[in-house]
Amino acid sequence: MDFDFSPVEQKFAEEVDAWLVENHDDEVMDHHRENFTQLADTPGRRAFMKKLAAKNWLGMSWPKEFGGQEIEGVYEYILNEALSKHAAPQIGKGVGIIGKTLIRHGNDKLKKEFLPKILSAEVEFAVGYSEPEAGSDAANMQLKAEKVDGGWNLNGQKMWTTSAHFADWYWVGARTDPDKKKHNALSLFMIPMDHPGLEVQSLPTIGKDTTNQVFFDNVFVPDDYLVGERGKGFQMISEALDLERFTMFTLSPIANRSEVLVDWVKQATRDDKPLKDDTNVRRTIAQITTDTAVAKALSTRFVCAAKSGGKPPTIQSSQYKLFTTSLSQRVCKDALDIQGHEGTMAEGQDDAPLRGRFEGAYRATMNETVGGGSSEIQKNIIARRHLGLPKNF
Amino acid sequence: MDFDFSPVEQKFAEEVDAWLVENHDDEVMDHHRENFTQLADTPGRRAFMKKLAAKNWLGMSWPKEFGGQEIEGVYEYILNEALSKHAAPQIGKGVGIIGKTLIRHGNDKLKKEFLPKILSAEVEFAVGYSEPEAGSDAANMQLKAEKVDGGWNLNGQKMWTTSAHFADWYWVGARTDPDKKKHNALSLFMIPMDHPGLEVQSLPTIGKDTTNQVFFDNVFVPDDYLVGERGKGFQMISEALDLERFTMFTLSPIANRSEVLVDWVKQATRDDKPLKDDTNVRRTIAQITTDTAVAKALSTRFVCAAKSGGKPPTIQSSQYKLFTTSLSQRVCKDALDIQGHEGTMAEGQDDAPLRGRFEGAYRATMNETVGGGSSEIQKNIIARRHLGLPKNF
Amino acid sequence: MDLDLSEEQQMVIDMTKGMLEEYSTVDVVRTMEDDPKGYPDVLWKQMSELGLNGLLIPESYGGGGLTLVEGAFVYEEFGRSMAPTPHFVSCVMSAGVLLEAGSDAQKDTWLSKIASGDAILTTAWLEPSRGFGEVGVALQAKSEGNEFVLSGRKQSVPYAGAADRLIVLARTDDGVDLFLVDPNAAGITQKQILSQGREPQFQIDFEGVRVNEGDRIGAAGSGWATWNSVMLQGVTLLAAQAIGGADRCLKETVEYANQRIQFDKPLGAFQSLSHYMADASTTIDGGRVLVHEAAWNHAQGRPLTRFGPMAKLFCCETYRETTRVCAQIWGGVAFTIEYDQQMFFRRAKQLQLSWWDTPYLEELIAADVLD
Amino acid sequence: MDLDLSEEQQMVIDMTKGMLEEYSTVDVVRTMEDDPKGYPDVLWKQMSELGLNGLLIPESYGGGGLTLVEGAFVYEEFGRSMAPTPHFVSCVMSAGVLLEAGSDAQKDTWLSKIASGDAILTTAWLEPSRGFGEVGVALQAKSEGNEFVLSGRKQSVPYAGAADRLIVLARTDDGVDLFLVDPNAAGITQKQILSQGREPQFQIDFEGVRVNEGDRIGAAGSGWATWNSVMLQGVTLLAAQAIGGADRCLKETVEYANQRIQFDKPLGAFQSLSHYMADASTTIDGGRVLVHEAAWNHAQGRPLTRFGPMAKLFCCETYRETTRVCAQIWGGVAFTIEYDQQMFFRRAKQLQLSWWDTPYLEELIAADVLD
Repeated sequence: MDFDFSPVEQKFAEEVDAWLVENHDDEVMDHHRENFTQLADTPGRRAFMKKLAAKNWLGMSWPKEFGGQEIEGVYEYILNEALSKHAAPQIGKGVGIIGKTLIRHGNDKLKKEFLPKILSAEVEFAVGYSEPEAGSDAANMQLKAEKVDGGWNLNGQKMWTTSAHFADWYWVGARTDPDKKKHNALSLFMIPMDHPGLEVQSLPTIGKDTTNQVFFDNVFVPDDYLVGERGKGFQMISEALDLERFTMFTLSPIANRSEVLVDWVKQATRDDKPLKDDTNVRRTIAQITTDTAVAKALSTRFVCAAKSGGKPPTIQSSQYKLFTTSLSQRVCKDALDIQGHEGTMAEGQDDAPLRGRFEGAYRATMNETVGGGSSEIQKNIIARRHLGLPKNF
Repeated sequence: MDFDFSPVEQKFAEEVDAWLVENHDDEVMDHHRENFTQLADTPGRRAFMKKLAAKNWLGMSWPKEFGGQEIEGVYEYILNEALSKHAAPQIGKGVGIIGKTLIRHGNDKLKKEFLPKILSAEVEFAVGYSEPEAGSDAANMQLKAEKVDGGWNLNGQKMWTTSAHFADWYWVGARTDPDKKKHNALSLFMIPMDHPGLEVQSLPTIGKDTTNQVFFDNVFVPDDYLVGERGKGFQMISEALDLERFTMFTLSPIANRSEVLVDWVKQATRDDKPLKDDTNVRRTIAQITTDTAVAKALSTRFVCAAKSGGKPPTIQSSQYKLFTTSLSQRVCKDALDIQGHEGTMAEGQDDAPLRGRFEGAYRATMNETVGGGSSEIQKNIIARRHLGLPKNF
Repeated sequence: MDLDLSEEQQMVIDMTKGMLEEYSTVDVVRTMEDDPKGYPDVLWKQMSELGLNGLLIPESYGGGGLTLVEGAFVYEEFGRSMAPTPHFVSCVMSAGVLLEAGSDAQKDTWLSKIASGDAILTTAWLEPSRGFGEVGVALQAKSEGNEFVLSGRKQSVPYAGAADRLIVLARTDDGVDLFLVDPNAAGITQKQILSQGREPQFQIDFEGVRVNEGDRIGAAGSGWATWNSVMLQGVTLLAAQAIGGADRCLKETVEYANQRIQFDKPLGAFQSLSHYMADASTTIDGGRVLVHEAAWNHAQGRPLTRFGPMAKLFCCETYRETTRVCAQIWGGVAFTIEYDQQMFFRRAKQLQLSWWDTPYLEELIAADVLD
Repeated sequence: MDLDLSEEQQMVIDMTKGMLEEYSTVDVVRTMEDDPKGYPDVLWKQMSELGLNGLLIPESYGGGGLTLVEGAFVYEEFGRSMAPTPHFVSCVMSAGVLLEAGSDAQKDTWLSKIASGDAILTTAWLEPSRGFGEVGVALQAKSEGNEFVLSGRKQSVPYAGAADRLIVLARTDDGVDLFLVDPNAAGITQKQILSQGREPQFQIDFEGVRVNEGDRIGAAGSGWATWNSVMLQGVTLLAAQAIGGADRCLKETVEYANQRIQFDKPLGAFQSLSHYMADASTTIDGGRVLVHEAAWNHAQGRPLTRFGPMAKLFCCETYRETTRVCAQIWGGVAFTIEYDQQMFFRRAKQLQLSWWDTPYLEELIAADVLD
């Protein structure tokens, strides 16, 4: 039993942290963007990703033959926690699900075309799984892909494609066989985001930043850009999630919010008395501190399970995601309750406490218990796979 | 809109209250028995019920031809709230579901035999609906009633028969037709509790008092003691619950506990400081006070709906029961939290705060969110009948 | 004991509902968000014509002279429609303060104008880093001859941009006093500060603002007592507003849960989700009766000391929690600006934090029970 | 970073589990409820032979010299089996106090006897109408020559009926001091008081009880610091105990939910119920790691100031809430004495209220974070 990083891991964590302090940039790293900080959605942030690439911090866990270093995934976990702690863009879909899926299932053309670009941060991806009728029920994708001469013809719609408004390439799940049982009817495609048949419509959110819906009008995709085997799309999607053991929902932003709140409470006064002496405030801070420590414990639990290399830590990550996302919302609510009437001033207002950080975060975290598998989906997974209870719907 | 009783109702409430103060008796009225106070399970309590009968307070809402006064059911509500406020036995099954069902469906023999005895409090009943396999799923009763010459032969088992250990007669639901769809296969019977074929086994609870399971070994019931029509048992049971609009789960015991807690807090000290000045204690008391007011509001809601005489206030009572039973448990938990380590001393110990009233109540109220339709059943009713949502299981 | 509505009460509700459905549509509410004025003239005109602005003002001043009960019905509709109006600050708080403590001259000057909607008054109460209590009022009013000189900062003053007068809570040698102040008086600077609920709120700086003695409302040092007693009525109406918002939020969610299919079933067929909604409906229906009981008690001349705070405490938590679980049921779309859920989500939290927040309300209740 | 157990740790767990399954069956636990002695000799003997009583005592005193990590493993099993033993007061709190501040003579006299189970010590701490804090210690110890005279009342002293010595927290001119007191000394009267968890607890009156100066533990006025530092270790173990109880409670409930049929489906197929269990399992699994992290930090020589209280706070609430939802799933049978659920239900609440309760723990954590 060991709750510390190994000396080497610790050294790496410190190296990354020091480097991020050195390379701090207010435009690139802005905590007020909350969960959207992870996206490399501006020239400045893309330049930052290239710096990460130059440090050889992209694809560390990839096989050597594809430019990786074949080191433990825990380093990518350490890297992403450090990046999110500093509100910097994170190593995401490219190095993660897309790169790893291409390595295992992509044809040589796709490997040659994309893997080097991913490692050098020259390409940004958008992932298109969700659809109006395929939310929690991901396998229910309806986007139609018809076989035509030399390729595929895609028609339909995607929803919640976070990066569509700035990405270069689109990683898309589509239904290649309307007749087959739905899990065997999906396939994966890669499409240039500037394809004339794609129409990206922005969906502004109360998290300030935007997500998108994307409409497909006879989008032709050459055979070469079908990823892996036809009809194996859903399996590849699930497998990729299992491969992505380490770079999931990070804890640092929540820990960061708790610290920001504590620091603010320590110096704030109400009616000329230190706010930190208020019994209600003290209880709330104690509860937030404790629950944050539990979230940390649950993340330790899934990281250790992932390191063990045994079966994917599905249960551990479900428990972690379930507990941490609801804590994340609770912290924002509690922060506003502590700030009282001054908590109602909007994010970005100079006169608001912490420039309205928590007013904004209260909105930005609203979706955390829904996106990436809702709390109810996580509970179903825990109930069935961990407790061995029967299907409950 | 009027939140006060009418002058006549108010006068009656005061009359009952004054009479109960006059007739106070520590043995008959003991708050420490919590929910079991409603039972007339001792000679002293049966004598008390006879006094109520002498006041003509039993069967007030019954038709005149059967000895009632045909007055509004709200008076029975007022009476029961007053009785439970004083921890006295309540007018229960006899005047309620059994009497009212006999009046509507019973044959002349049963009416003649039982109605007068009910009004004079000469008979106590036990009700046998629940079974090991028929808890929330009440219609699933398995107790077998075979037609035999001149009557019925009953075999099987009942569960949770609260009054079986002292009652004179048993009001029992049984399956008279194994083949039929289960809702049309049940019938109601009346059986003397001292029938040799009945074996009553006591089931002690952590609510201190006891409930029972009852075993049926070839219990012969003459045809005359089949209540109403064969196969209409489930309908009669449901109808009776609808007729019983006013004498359900009473609020007074919970209000009483809140008052007892407040009075205790007002005079208690910790480390020589008044406990009532403790911020945590003050918050808790404020929340309990508010939630108790909401419970009162929900009871006003169902009483008014019941008075309106329209369709049965099923939704209103489900909401009331759902909210009030969980409040009831919360009050006991909060009371122990306020008492701290002294809250761990057991009910009945002289050195315990309030002689351990809340340690006992913490146990006694454990079953309130289960008995009489669990919270989950209430939510299903509200979701379907009130919100119009589909079946959810 | 009955919860039946009189014909007149039913009429007030139907009329209000009908008018708001036409003049306070979601589009109207959206366009008014962050708007410095913050309310549409046509809506305000309709409210005046229907007598809503004068609802609680005596007939002698051209009002309807109705009770807090009718007020609660109207405020539930305001909450349901998210109506963007200065009604609360002008027709409830300012009118209430004047009725409670104003001189005949002050009442004659303002009450009929408030009732007719021709004048809008607002209240300047809260200050930076200060709480809801009497001690929170720090803005100085120094007595100089027959004038008072006001200096300090007020925060979160609603609709100040449209106000003809501010009712300012200030600290004098006698304690807390209330003053009628012209927002255009010399020494006053206003700045809009955007808020979570997106209604117009202003920060107002007072630098040596001179106010005539005659513009003090009530006897010297009586300001806080007046304010507190009007607040008790105000929070009762805001509790009704919370119930209206929660009720609509839940109704729209139930509708969605019946249509939206996942895993080949409507969302409402998933037990956990349906139980969230059953719990929400129970607190909403219970909270509504609690508000009515509070308002009815006030109409009977009974104190609101405990009922008002209990209603605000419970109904605002009900509203907030309802918007949380509803967002959970809607899923991703609740997160988009396009859908209306986010509008309730933001307003519910702001309402809970404003006009006495949870700890302050709890303390008021505890004091009434324990002290 | 890994959560793997060493072979020795796995051995400690297996051995403890196996022994308790044989000697601390539910029947044994039930017969010990309300028993004035409160523990079976055979179980106590087994614990001694397996070295559990000396687990945390240095080898030089015949103990195992293991760390709080192994202690946490053992206490999770104690919680799971509801083992009725004076282990906590004797082998953790009393031994801890002696190790922390005892003189060589005191340590030589008692530690090896505690480790071997031949002696049982308990702690007399809490008092009527007084809290968990230092100010709560009011029992007077007046210095007279080379003696102290103790007068006052102690409450909820566990296993005092079987104790060879009491460690009494008393107030002297120097502050709070700890004294080793013979329970049979003149002026002491004991009375058993039944408790929610049904372990033996005693009220002890001290009337002019004379204690030799040499029986004070540690330097004058150092008692509270000693007590506080041993409590930090103690609550970490009690947190593990809570996890053990919650874990078994949930496991038995899951089993029942898979068998029990209502409306033609197993209970576990009802989504609301299955989600209750999913939530419980998440807090149990998270709480367990938190306890291990706290214990591991202590084993590394790092402070428990924040981790210990956080572990007790979270795990005891987890235990209590788990017993509540499990009772809801079992339905009526959970209410009967015959079924075991009620045993967890009562113990969970008592554990939460004892040895630092929620508000006290919250304040300890807040002080560490904010002050």
